[in-house]
Amino acid sequence: MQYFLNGLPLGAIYAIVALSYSLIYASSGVLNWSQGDMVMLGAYLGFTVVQLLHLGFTPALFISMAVVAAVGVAVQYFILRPLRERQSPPINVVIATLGVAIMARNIALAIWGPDAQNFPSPVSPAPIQIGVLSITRQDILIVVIGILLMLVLHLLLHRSREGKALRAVAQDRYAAVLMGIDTGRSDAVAFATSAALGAAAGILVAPIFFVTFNMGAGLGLKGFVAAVIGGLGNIPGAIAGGFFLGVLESVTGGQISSGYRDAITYALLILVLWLRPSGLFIRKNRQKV
Amino acid sequence: MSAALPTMQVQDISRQFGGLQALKSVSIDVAPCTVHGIIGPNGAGKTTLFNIITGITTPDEGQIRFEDRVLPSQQPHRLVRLGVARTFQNIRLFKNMTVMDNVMIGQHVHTPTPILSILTFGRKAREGEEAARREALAALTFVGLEGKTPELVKNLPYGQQRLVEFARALAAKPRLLLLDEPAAGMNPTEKGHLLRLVSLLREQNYTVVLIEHDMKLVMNICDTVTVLDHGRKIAEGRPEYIRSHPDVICAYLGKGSQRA
Amino acid sequence: MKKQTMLAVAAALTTLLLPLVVTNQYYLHILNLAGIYTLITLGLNLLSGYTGQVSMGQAGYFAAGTYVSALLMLNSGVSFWVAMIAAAVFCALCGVVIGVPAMKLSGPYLVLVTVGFGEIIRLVILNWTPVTKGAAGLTGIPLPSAFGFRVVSERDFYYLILFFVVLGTYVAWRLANSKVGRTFNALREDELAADSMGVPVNVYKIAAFAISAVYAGVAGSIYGSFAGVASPDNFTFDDSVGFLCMSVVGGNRTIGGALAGAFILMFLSEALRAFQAYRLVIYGAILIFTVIYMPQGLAGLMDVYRRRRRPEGRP
Amino acid sequence: MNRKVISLFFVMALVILSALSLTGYGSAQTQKTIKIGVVGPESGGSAQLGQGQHKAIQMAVDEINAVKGTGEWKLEVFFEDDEGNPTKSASATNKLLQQSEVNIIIGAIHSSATLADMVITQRAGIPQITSGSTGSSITEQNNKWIFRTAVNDEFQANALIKHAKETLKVQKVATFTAADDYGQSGAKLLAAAAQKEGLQLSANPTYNNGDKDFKPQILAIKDSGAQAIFMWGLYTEAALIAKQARQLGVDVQLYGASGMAALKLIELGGDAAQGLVLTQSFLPVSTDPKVMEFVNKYKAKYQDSPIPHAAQAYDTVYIIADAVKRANSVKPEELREAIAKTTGLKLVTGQPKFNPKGDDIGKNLLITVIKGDKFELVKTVTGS
Repeated sequence: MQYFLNGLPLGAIYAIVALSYSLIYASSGVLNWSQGDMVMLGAYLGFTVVQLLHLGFTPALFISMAVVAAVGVAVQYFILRPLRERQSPPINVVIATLGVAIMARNIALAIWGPDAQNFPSPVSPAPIQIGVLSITRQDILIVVIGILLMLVLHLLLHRSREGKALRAVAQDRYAAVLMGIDTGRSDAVAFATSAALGAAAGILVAPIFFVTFNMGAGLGLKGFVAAVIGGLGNIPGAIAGGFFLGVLESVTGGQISSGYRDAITYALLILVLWLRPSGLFIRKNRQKV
Repeated sequence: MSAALPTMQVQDISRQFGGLQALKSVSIDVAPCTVHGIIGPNGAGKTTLFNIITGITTPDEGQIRFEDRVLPSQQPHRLVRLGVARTFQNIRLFKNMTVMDNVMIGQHVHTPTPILSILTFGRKAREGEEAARREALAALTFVGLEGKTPELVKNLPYGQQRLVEFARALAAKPRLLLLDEPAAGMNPTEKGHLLRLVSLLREQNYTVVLIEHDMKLVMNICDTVTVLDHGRKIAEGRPEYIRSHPDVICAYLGKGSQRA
Repeated sequence: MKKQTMLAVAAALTTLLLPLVVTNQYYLHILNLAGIYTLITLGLNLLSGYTGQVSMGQAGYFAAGTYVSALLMLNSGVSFWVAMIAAAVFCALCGVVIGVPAMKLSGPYLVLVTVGFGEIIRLVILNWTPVTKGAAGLTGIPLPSAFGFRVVSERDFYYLILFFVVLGTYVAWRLANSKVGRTFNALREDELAADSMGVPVNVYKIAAFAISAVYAGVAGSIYGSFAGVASPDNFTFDDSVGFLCMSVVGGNRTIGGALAGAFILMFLSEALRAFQAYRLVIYGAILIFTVIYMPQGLAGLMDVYRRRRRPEGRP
Repeated sequence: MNRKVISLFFVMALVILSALSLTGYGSAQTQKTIKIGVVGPESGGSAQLGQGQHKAIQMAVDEINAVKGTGEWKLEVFFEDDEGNPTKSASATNKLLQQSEVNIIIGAIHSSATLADMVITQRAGIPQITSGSTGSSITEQNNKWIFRTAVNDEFQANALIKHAKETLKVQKVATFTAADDYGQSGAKLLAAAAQKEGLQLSANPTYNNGDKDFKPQILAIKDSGAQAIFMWGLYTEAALIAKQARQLGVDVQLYGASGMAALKLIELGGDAAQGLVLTQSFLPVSTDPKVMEFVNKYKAKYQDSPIPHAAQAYDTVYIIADAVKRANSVKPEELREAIAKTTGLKLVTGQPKFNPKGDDIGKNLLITVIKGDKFELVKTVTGS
């Protein structure tokens, strides 16, 4: 049971990154491999704001979300828009986002150096004992804020005008254009939201995982895996996929063998995909002839 | 109906999608070397029937017999070996490949794939390719596109793409040709061209089954016509008989128009 | 056509005599490495370029090739050539095993399966210490011997690798320009249409995986002897990403693209060493630039150039 | 079609760029100089080790040249990044040997990279010293060109286990090591030492470098009833393990080795790292004047406290300087002989002395404990 509890905070982070993957994939069909590095940028920016400007946790959260959102929009505008105009094959788009990831990682290395940076936790690190189980306030904070972000995203998608445009584009890009929706704008909104989400994840995870220039790599890959489990492009699926992966890793890591943890996770995933080829949480989408 | 054994028999096919009864115990016999049209208002179940015949969709009940053998379902690639080729309602060509390559794919089942001979410039491989190229060129000449062989399919106008798909199906040397709305999107001259092509096919002992909305075309091309409405067969016979058949008119023009 | 053949003969001569002129070990080492990577991109082009099945796990086959042949040579004293064949067969089997899910999966879902495969192989090598010596890796991998003399120096390896690159390119070129290549392309363009035209889609999909796995496996067994050592650090997810970049930047829908991609990116990452700290930043930027402005890749650029000069093109 | 022109121009630039810089810049052999090539991970996962080594070597070279420490020999140093990848490391070593025509190689950090480099240096007949790789297989290749100034893992494992047995009187211990060459060799040595001392090894989970969540493994160790946890990896993961163990209420004694001995461990670990016992060859806060001088100079120059890899790399340059002075030549064989006979040098991490296999057995070993914001000396175990 403790392993389950322990998997939740990590699961929340995977869920947020998976959310960003699915949001971008749904709205613009792009597999954004630099998503993990947006998390890293968010963490570093939050660290800089707290360390240099001595501001509190919440201003750091908002400033870094804003800045990373801007980076997301810039990436979309300067790299992904030309790719769309040239109708380049999807594999080119994947390589382009990988290029962005490589650049982001090494620019961060050049700016903030190779050492891990500590990030003051907004809540006291003392664990809370519930019977035999223990969980820290920071973990609870992560899960709570994580779910909060997901709710905000849900509201944004379903209530606001931008959100509706985004979902329309996700359903059928061509029809959306006919209805006069500016897909350029909706792509920018999608990238900005997912980048901001990434930044929030970064700041949430920084106090307990520290900030290193290559933390994006691991998170980027695990986020992709979680998004695929949940069924790529499916927002609630991404959340479920994230928590599923977090708990799965915690249980296999602890109970079975830490060395083969990832191997077991991948083997299980391949089996899941064999049984349900479009992810755990989606009906098989039928192919129209 | 000629007394000879029908080339293809649709036997008591039914298929339901959720609440919708797409097809209800439909049976059709297609006589050899004839052009058999299947018509009906939108949503009558024509395309579903077509997908069942070509093995893409599995029927709830019934089966398809072709030359006295039951056609397998869910394995479209085995149909061509048995002599059944098809075209698609919305064109499914290999866009980034040349016209010649597209049509040569039709020849896939009729030519060997001698890996060793391919690697060593062997005779078997060369001859296989030349035979495939010859057949493809013949099919393209038949539809009148022999000059366009090196063009990329995506650069061709819509009508010509239709003809490439037609040629590809022909290249598969089928005994039964299934055409899914071949005249869709064609202008009158192209339709005339299609009319001539299909009648030529009939003379070369092909059996053709086609789904079409263009009544004028159907009436001119088809030897027999089956009419579907709401998944049921409501009429079948020679075009003249169908044109004046009360149920057909009523299905197409709605209830209140009982013309004498 | 005469100018064409003259050019080809000249190119062949220079590649053959090059190591006699260029004695600098560093250049030869880089050329040899680029040659080994070419074998991988050749297989990858057939797989993700032709059949459109993107794989981000080629490092898994590369690792399997290295370890199977190295362990066979080290433990049971088998000759290099027998070990290579065994490695190729093992990789072919791995290719088929990974090809099976590919029958039902495509796009990102298939990518995940290939990523999973690459990670599983690396983690098995890392943790199965009694056999693979884990992270310490294998050392003293024997050198191959060919026709009686031992392949030792960079120059000897140059000719061994040249032989395999020429053979690999020839086989890939023959397959690509035959019925097999045409069918692979058809699979990429429209799987359902190919299926309806009688193409046994699943057989071809799995064959493509097996072929690309054999290419990477052979490359792996050469790499083992060439480097003399092998460890899990060589075969990470980043390496698979690197191979995919070479394949796409080179132009993954052409055989020439495999050669172009491997050599250009290899030279690029070495040449950028001069920029020390900003090396990888520039590398990332160049990757982005090439995929945007040269969608068909470097080799694709040649096609576009050639096609514009002779519009009617070859049938 | 200007876009096509740009692309063609871009390709040409690419080719010229690659050819241009491959020609390298071998400087002419004017005044007597010894060229040192340094290979290490300046990017990638263990960038802080590579860059720490880079800074310390640069500082040592500048110092020696300034004070003409090696008579009329001038030191020249060339750095190449290997991203911690063995294939790139071999290419970097080759470049240093061929393009910069170096006389000796320092590097690499990852044992797998060092092994790959040794194949190249052995074939070229050039001495190589690694100040970062502790994998045991490195000095077992009967390769006379390799020397190692990194502290010996075996001494550390034995010292730590003995300390746990004698001072803490524990019976059940667990190892929690990195799944890389450093961690796996540590795990093996710890297990052997524990068996020799009659301690029961109740659990031995591992973790991947770059992992962030260690609670599952810590819980497994807690369930196994271990009374002490021996860690073997780098400071980032070690600090995380200490914090997460404290969060899970697991407060058994934590042990560590020289790989994680850096002030950053204390800074990141916070109060969870208090009381952590670890062995190291170099104590930033030691009273030894040579060490204090090194630490102050390093802090002055780089505003950062040095990590053990930096100290060992710093000493390696001094060993080379001393050797080239004694050999008074850069011929590989003579340089190798001079290094092998190194004695009587009093350096930051001890008095280097190489055994025939190339291991530096002159290192002294300090058992230290974290108190407040620095390491405190518990016991000094001199090299056997």
